[in-house]
Amino acid sequence: EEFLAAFQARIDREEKIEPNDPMPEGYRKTLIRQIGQHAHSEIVGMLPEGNWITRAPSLRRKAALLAKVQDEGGHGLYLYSAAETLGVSREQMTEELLSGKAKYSSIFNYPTPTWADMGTIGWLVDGAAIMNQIPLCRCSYGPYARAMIRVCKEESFHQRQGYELLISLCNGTKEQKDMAQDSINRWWWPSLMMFGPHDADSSHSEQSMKWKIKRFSNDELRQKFIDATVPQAEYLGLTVPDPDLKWNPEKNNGKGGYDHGEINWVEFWQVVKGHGQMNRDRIKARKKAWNDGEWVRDAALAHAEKRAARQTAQAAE
Amino acid sequence: EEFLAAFQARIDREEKIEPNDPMPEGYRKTLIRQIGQHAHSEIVGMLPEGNWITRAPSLRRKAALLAKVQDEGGHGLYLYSAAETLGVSREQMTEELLSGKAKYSSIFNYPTPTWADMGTIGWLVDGAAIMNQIPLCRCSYGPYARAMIRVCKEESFHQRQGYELLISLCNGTKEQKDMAQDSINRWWWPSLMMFGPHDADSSHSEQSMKWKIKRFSNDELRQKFIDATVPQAEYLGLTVPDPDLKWNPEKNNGKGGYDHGEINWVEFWQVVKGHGQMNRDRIKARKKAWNDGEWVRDAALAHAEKRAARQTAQAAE
Amino acid sequence: MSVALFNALLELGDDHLILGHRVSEWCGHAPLLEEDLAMPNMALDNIGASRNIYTYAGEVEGKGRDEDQLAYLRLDREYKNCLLVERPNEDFAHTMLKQLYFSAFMEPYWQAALSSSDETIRGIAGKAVKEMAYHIRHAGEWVIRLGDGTEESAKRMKEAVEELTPYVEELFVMSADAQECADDGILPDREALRAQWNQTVANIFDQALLELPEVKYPQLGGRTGHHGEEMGFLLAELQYVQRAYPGMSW
Amino acid sequence: MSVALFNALLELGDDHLILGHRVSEWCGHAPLLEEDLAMPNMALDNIGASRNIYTYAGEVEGKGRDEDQLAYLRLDREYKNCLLVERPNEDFAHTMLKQLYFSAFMEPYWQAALSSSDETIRGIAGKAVKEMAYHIRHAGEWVIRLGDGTEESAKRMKEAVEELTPYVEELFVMSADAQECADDGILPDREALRAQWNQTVANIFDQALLELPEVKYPQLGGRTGHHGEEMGFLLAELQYVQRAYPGMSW
Repeated sequence: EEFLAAFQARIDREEKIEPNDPMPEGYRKTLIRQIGQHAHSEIVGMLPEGNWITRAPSLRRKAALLAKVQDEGGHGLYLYSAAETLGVSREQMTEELLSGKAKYSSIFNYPTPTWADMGTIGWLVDGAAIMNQIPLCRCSYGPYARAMIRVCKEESFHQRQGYELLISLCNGTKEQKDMAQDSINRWWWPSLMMFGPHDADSSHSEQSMKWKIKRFSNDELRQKFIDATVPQAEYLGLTVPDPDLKWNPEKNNGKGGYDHGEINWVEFWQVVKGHGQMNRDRIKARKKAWNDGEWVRDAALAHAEKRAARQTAQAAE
Repeated sequence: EEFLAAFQARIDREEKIEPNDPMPEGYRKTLIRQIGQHAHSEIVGMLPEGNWITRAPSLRRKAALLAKVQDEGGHGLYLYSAAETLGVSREQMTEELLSGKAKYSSIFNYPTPTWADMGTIGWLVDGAAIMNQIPLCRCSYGPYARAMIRVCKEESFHQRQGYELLISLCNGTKEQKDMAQDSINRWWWPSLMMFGPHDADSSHSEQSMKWKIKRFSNDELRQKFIDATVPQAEYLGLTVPDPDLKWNPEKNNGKGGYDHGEINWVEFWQVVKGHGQMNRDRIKARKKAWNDGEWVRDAALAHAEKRAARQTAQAAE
Repeated sequence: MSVALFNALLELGDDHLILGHRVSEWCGHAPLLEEDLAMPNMALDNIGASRNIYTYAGEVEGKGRDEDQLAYLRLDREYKNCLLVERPNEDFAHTMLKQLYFSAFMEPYWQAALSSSDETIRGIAGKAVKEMAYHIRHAGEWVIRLGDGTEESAKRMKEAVEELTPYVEELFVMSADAQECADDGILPDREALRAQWNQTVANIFDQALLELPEVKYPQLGGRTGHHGEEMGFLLAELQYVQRAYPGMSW
Repeated sequence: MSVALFNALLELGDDHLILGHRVSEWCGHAPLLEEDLAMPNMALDNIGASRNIYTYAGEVEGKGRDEDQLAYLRLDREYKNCLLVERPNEDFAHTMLKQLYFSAFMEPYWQAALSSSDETIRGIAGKAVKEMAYHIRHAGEWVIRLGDGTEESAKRMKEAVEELTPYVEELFVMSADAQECADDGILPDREALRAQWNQTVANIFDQALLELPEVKYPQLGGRTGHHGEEMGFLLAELQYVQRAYPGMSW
């Protein structure tokens, strides 16, 4: 208990915890779970956007989309590395993803049927992610905090790019504007769900707040997101699909904010539990990539061993 | 030798040879090879047209194409059955196709890049096939002759359908007519090659003629095809891609016929030897279907055995 | 009224077209030659039915759209087929199960439609009901063979059941349009066909040594145009020639 | 003149676009995460080069066509890419070998193009030559690893070599248009790059324990628009949005 108190004191002094520092097992486990989930989300998150790479309607957009999906892979890589500093291997985390033991963000279990979704994902999904992630740049665990700084920088670029894509659609023909509106209709509520259950129903929050892994509650972040996003929708000339949405000047300590309608928590839990439209397809795609790639990874390993053996043999001569 | 003379006498009397009749080993082998090749051609021939089923530009054409490809499978089935009467199994013939030991018609090693090819294959390729096959309806081997009667009837339906498809294109826009012309440019010479090498260079012909497996020479059939087809091209308003083609009133014993330019035999042999544009893809597609289907065939067999065992057991009770 | 019938016909037409498209993808690639004949047959039945349905839908709509304009010239979100029929073929077990699930629904559907108040519907149903009975038999036999075949085939059949069963519920869902047509006696009540579907499938599953899982979270969305990601690729193929050469006849 | 240059630029642009398209198909499905970063990189380089080439081709043509009109709005028979680049991905061995074969040609090509008489070409070449050197390194390392890896990987590499080598010859073929541009010192002579290609590949194959087969019957046709059957499906995807929503900007 003395150790725990000392650890908490370090956290309270806003000192960063580093890989070789002693840490409570719960802290380590929470971080492994959270960073792993986060990494998996980046990896699975390549799929819904990857879906449109071969069909992007202009070469400029195609290149931007490729670069974006590549960035997501890159985020996955930093995050797996950050998790590895806590003593878990990438392979182990991958197995947990594929077996369904580890989760990833439910937002990626929605399909991307139209090109407009490439804009909406950038704007709303990356926007919500940033809202969640900016506080993580000050997370108490050093490697995670540093990874997040890099991730957040790239994500805001993606968000602007997505918004810009929607501007093009909204300045285009009626079909294009309709496509954008339809896309927002489909993604608005799932984006709000990205902040997780209401604070009252959130299981991991309290301890995480204390350890400064988390710094704001789900509902606080969700409110911030709504307040930031609704005016952007207005600028696009699009409607947010919430009939109960209205400006409330009392909110946010009198600075004003939006009241919003009730979230469909039945849908939320259905998707979290693996029964969203794309859950099975996503895991199947990842499993296929992993299984089909096994011979490649084996060959790379075998080659490295052969090469090392040859070098040893040469050195011995 | 007495047997051979008696057999030849039967042939000369135009008697049909039936499965249980005694026959020279060479006759049996020639027929197995030829019927097998013919069956394989039907099976591989499903691929170039199958290529357009999911992309057919109207539902009517899609249905017609499906039915046509299905008919080809049906022809394959009768022909394998005819070959089986000679003591070879379908499985054995299939293995020979997949190993490259057995041949199939080289025409199917050309790709079908455009929709017009669905018309041209019907008109030229099926047209050439019919020209080759009509005499086979009188082939000395009964089961083959009977299979060919059915095949020829369906093939002439396909030929008319293909020609009708081209009429639609030629009555359509300039793009459509260009598409038809381009298609004929690609298929004309390969169709002429379907009749095989010049008589002087043809290896199996003489004995086959004597046995009344074959009744006309390659060059005779090719000439008939050209004479029948050129006026059809003219009716479409399309050009046959042969600058040397010209009417020769002396030909065909003074009935007139077309002189044609020299066939590119280098290309012919390249494709026959397995180096045409699609040879590898065709065999790969067939191998994949065969290998991927193994578990299905195994299961069907296993189920049939279980069922038979249960019936025996019940009967014994 | 005619708007409801038009929409309900699109639900039906799209189901048949898209399922027909999927099974036609096997053409030339079947596991045995007999199936290279049987699967195009099923595709032809499905696509043939869709043609009759679209033609009638075009008449009902009254804007001069023909079967091809309805089949080819809509956008992803405008197709109303249920999700079941658009699922990728995967393996032969999936394909046959999908055909069984669909035909076990459509056979009693068309049977009920034989007493529709609408003559055209009765005509379409008369032809389709026999075809669907054949599909049940053919696909059902395969489900039994594979379910009670080898260890491998039983495993694949079980996977197919697990994967496709959540999509069945959508067959029974009554859209407002379908409801309006049912109320008017033009089209059957989908809800009412549950018992028959269960009966057909239970009978086959019994012989196939398969169990029908309980589905807590059915997969819905196709009727409102919320398709999966495979659908866009299917449409890119289906529509390509019509899109690349607009306004021509073929 | 400008017609020849336009056509020769399309040959180049189409090679890069279609190869970039193929490698981009891996995105999110790579055998290891590092390759989920590396393959989009190669796709970006290839597609980036195609953009510069098409833009210049449009200027040369002088009919106001931009990169997208050239990339998206032609028909199958109008694409001039060599057959090598359109071949399907098959497995990772095929994909890496295809990248190696192409970059082992393009690196010396762009190197030679650095002394083109045409300033725009020199500019494109300056950027591309470095990218192609990286592709040779990256793909080459994989060819070595797989060729001298496990029994399985060696078998797959050998199959890839057997299957793709017949398509190499077309890289060296000079169309009349390419010849005209070479005669004018605008674009390099493709024929002249054979020795360098052989050198690069031989060096890698040596370490990969692979042998380059002799090709008696090279596969040609892409430059004259005689593509394989996979190309139509690739184009149906590539062009779908542009075709379904004609004349819009994105």
